[in-house]
Amino acid sequence: MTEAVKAEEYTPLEAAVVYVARELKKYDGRSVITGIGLPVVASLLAKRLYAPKLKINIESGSFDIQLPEIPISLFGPRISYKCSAQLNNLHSLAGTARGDYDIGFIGGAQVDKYGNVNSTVIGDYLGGHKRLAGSGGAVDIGCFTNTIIIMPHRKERIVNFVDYITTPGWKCRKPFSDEIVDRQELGLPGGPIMIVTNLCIMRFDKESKEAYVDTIFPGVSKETIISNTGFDIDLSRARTGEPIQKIEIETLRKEVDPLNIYRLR
Amino acid sequence: MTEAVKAEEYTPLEAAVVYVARELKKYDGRSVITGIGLPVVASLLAKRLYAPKLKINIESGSFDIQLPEIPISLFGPRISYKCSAQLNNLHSLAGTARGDYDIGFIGGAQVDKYGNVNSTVIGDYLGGHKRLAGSGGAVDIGCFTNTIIIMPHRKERIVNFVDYITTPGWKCRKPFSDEIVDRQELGLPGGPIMIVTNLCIMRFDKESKEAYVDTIFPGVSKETIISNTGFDIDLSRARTGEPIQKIEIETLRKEVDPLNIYRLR
Amino acid sequence: MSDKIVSLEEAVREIQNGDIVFIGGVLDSRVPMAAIYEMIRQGKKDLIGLSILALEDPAVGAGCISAFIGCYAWLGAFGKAPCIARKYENGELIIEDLGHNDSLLIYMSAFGLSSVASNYSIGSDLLNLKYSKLDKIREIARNKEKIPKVKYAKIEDPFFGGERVLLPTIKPDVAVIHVQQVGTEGTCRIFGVEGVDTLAAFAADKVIVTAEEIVPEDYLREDPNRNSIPCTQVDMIVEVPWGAHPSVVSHYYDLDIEFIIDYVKRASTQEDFEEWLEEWVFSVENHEGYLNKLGIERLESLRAVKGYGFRPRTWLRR
Amino acid sequence: MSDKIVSLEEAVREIQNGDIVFIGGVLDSRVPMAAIYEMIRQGKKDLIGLSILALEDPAVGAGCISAFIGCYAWLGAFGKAPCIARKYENGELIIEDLGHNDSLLIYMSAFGLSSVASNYSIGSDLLNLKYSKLDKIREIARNKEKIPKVKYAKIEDPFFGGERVLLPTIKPDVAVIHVQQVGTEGTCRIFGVEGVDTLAAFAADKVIVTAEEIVPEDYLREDPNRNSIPCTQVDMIVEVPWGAHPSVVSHYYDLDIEFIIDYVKRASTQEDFEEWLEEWVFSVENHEGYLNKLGIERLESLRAVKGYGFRPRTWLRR
Repeated sequence: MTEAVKAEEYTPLEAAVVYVARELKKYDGRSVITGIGLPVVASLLAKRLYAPKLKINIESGSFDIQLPEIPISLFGPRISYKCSAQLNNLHSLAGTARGDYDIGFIGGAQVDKYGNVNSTVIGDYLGGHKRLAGSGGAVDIGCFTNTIIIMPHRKERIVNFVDYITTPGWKCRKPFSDEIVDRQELGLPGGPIMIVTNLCIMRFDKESKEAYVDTIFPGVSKETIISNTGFDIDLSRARTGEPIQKIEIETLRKEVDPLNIYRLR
Repeated sequence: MTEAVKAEEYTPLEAAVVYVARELKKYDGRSVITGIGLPVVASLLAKRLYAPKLKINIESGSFDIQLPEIPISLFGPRISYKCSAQLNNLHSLAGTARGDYDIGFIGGAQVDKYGNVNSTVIGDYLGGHKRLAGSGGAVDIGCFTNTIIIMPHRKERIVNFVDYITTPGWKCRKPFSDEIVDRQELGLPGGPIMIVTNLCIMRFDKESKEAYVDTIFPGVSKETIISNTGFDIDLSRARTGEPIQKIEIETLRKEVDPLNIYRLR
Repeated sequence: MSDKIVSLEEAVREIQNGDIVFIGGVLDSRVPMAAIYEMIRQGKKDLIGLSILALEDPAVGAGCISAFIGCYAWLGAFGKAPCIARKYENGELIIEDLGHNDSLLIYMSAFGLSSVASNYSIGSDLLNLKYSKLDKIREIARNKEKIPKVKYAKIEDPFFGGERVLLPTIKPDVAVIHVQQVGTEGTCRIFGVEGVDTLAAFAADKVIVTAEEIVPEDYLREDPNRNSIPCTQVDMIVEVPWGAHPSVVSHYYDLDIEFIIDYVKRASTQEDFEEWLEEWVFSVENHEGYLNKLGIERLESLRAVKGYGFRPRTWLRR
Repeated sequence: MSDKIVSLEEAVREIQNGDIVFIGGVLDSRVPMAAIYEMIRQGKKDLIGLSILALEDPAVGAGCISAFIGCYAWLGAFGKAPCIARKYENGELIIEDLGHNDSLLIYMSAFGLSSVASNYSIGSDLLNLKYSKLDKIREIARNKEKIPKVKYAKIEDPFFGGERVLLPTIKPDVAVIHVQQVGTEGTCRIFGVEGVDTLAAFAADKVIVTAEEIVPEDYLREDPNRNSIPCTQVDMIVEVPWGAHPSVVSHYYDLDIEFIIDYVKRASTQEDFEEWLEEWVFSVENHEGYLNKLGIERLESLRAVKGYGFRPRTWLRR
C-alpha cells in the first residue's frame, strides 16, 4: 500500500487533512484538543494510520472520545459516545490553561504572518465590519497550546495583520491596550507551530516569528501560493511534500468519512 | 397522643432536640442545611411531626436527603441514599452564599452573647491555646444564613466573648483587622436567631443584639441557667416551654434514633 | 405530583422582558427549542443571551433576544446564523465578545464567587476594553446591577506575582434548560454533553426545566450520582417530548439536518424569515401543533438507536 | 492492560517529601487508607495536607504530614483526632485555618484560575492575617512557589462595587484518590459522596488512583455521564480491595466503627500510637497482611447491602 497517488486523484482539502494527520504522528499517546471539521477528520485519520494511541478531546467536556462516525455537532452524542468521562465544558476547555493538551487546532476567517487568528470581525470593530462566528474555544486553546492553524489559502484570509486578534499568535496584543508585543513578553506558553492550507504548510521563523512556506503540496506551484497570499511570503525554504499515499486516501474515504460529510471530495 | 411527659421522663438533650424540631415547623417546604449530630436528629424529628416537606441538605453535595437511618458519617452512604442529586461539596455548601438555605445549624465549642461561635481554638491563637475541630462549614453557613446554634450549657461554653470568631454572629470581626463591628456593617445577610442548649432557648435582643433567655425547659431552674452561663444573662423575658409531648419522645426514640446512636438518652 | 409541573405557556410567562437568560444545551445540542418558540409567541423583548447563541437564531430574528454576552454566535457546521447576522448588522443585536472559558466561568456565581482571576484571553483583543458593549447591554437589562461595570479588570496578583485578568461573574435571572428526564419533584438527568447546565442552574435566580419525559422521582433517586440538577434548584417543570427539535438530544433523537438547512435558507431575509415564523411558530399555536406539522414519520426517522444514543447514518428506517 | 497499573508501593513512591498532597474522600468516607499506611511504611516527610484532615491521623502521628491548609482537623462523630491534636500541641503540625468553601475553592486551579473573589468568611477571624502560617508552611514545601505569598487579599470590586475577599488557588503536587471502580485506562467511577475529588484530580499535577476494583474500561464507557474522572487525568492505578478501611465506601462497605474507636483510644499517647502503628502498619508488611489481620469475618460484617449501598444497622449477618 506504500503506493503514491497522483495529485489529480485527490482534492486539496484531502491533501491538507493527510499532511495534518502525518504531523500528528509525533503526538501518539498524547492529547489533542480539537474542534469540528477538518481537525477532527485529520485526528481520526492519524489515529487510524499514525497515532493509534492519540487521545482526542473536545471542548464539550468529553475526554478521549471515540467518534463512531464523523460528527456534525461538536456537542452531540457521537462526541460523548464511549468517551472516558462526560463532564462539563469547563472541565475540558480549562485544560488549556492547565497545560493538558500537547497540540490543538485553530480555524478562523483570517490568519496573519505572525499566526494571529481572527474569527470575530472583518473590518473595523468600532466602525464598518462584518461579524464572524466569534472565538468559541479558539482563544483559550491558542493562549496556552501549541497549535495547528487550518485556513483556506486565499489572499484575504492569509493576511499581513489580522483586523482583530481573536487568538494570539507570535506578535499579539498587550492586555488592556492597543500595543503589539511579542508573545513571550506576555508569558504565554505554546503558540502556533504551523498553518495548513489547501496549498501548503507554513511554519514560523524562530527569529522573526514570521510565517514561511515549509512544504508545498504536490502539484501546486509557487506562483499559486504567492498570488493567494496577502503578504510577501518567504518561499526560500519550501520543499515539495512527500507524495500522498494510496492508503491515506483510501482510509480517509472508506473509513474516516465514508459519507463525505465534510465535503472533502 | 397530645399527652405531656414529665421532665424526669426525658433527658435534657431530648428536650433540646424537641424544641428545635418545633422551631423547624415554620420552615416546612423550605430548605435547611445541617451537619451531623443533634441538628440531623432534630431535622428528622421535625420532618416526621411538624414539617413533612422540609428539604434537608448537607454540605456533602447531597440535596434533599432522605436518611434511611441516623448517620454517623456526614459523608457516608446514608447521606447520599435516595437524595435528589449527589454532586460535589461545593455545589451544596456554596448555596449559603447563594441564599439557598432558609435555616442552618451551627455547633462549636464556645458561643458568646452576640452569637459568635468559636470552633477553632480555646485560648490565645498566637499564644497558649487548645486546638478544636476547625470551622468545617460553620463559617460558610453562619455568614449568610439564619442559624440555630446548639451548645451544651456550661459556663466555659456560653461566654461573654469568644476567644476566636470562627462563625460571625451579631458583633463580629471587620475583615483584615482586629476591630469588632456590627454584622450589618459588613453587609452580611442572615445571622443567629437562637441558641439552644440542654437547659433553655436563648434569642437575641433586636437592639442590643445580646442573647436573652426566651424559653426555659420544663423542670429547669433560673439559677441553674445563671450559674452555667459565662455572662450576665437576661432572664426577664424567660417563660417555661410548652411541655414535651409523648408523641415527640416516642417518635424520637422509636423512629428517629431507635438505636440511640447519638446517645440522647 | 409536585406543583412545580406547569404548562409551557405558564413557564415561559415567568421570563420577563430584559431578563438575563441562560438557555441550556450547547449550540445545536439539547437546546430548549419549544420554550424558545413559546418565547416568540409571547413576544418577549430585550432578553440578554449568554455563552453561545446558535439555534436560538429565530428568537433573535423575532426580536426576543437583543443582547448577547458570550463567545460564539454562529450555527456551527451550518454556517452563519441568518437572523443573528442580520440583526447585528442592523444594530438590533448587541454582542459582548468573550472567550469560551470566560463565557462559562461567568456562572461561577454558582459557587458564590463575584469574580475570578486567570490568564485567559491574554494576547487577544477580547481584553481590549474599547470594544466593550456592557454599557449598552445594561441599558436594556431589567436588573441593571447584575451587569458588571466593566468587562474585565487588570490586577496585580498578590499571591503568585505578575498580572492577572479578573473576570466578573453573572447571575442569570432565569435558566431555561431542556433535559432528557426530570423527576416529579424536579431532579434532572442529562445524557451526553452537559454544557454547563448544572452550574448555570445553580447560578440562576429561577430555573425552568423542559424535559423529554417526566419520570418518577424515585426512579432517578436510585442513582443520585447520575443526576445533574437537584430538585431544590428547579422551580418549574414542563414535559415537552421532542422539545429540543431540531437540535440533537443524546439518547432520544438526532439533529434534524434538513430542517436546519431549510431554516438557514429561508431565514436569510427578514421577510422570508417572518414567513417561516408564521408557518412554524405562530400558525401551529403550540408545541403539539409543531410536532403534528413535522409529522410522526419525520420524527421517528430521527429517533436515537439504543446502545448508540444516536441514529447511525447508515441505519435505514425499518 | 494499561501500563498505568502499578503496585501500591510503586504508586506511593511517586509522592515526594514536601509535596502538597490532596487526599481524596472526605473525613471518614472513601479515604485512601491503604495508600496512607504505605506512605507511613515508606517514611514520607513534610507532606502538606489540604481541606480536611481526619482519618489521615496516623500519617500525622507517624510524621508524614506536618502541615495542613484546610477547615477541619477532627474525627467527626469520633471526636478529637489524637495524633493531630498531639502533634499540633508539640509544634510538629502547622495548621492554616480556612472555611469549608474556601478549602474547596482552592482547587479552582482546575479551571485555570489563580484566585477567586467572594464574601466568604467575612466577619470571621479566618480573615485575620495575623494568624496566618503560610510562611512556615512554605518552608517545608518542596515547590515553594505553589504556596501563596499571603493567605487572603482584600480587593475593591471593580464590577459590582464594595469590597471582596480574594482567595488564592493551590495546585496539589499529587492527588491520591480512592474510588470504587477504575477502568483499565484510568476512568474512575465514584459512588456516593464525591467530596471534590473530580476537581482536585484536575488541579493536581499527578493523580494516583487506588480502587476497590479495576473493571473493563468499556464497561465504564457505556455511560460516560456516570464517570467522575477521565482517564486522561489519571497517572497511576492500583487495585486495592478494602483499600479505604476503616473508612466507609459507599456501595462497598460500611464504617468500621469499632476499629476507629479502638484506634482513638490507643493513639492517645505517642508511645501507644507507635505500638498501634507497629501492629497495624509495620508488622503487616502490606495491604494484604492488613486484611488478613482484620480477618474475613470482620470484613464481611461490614459489606454493604445491595439496594442500600450501606449495611443497615438492624441487619444481622446471615
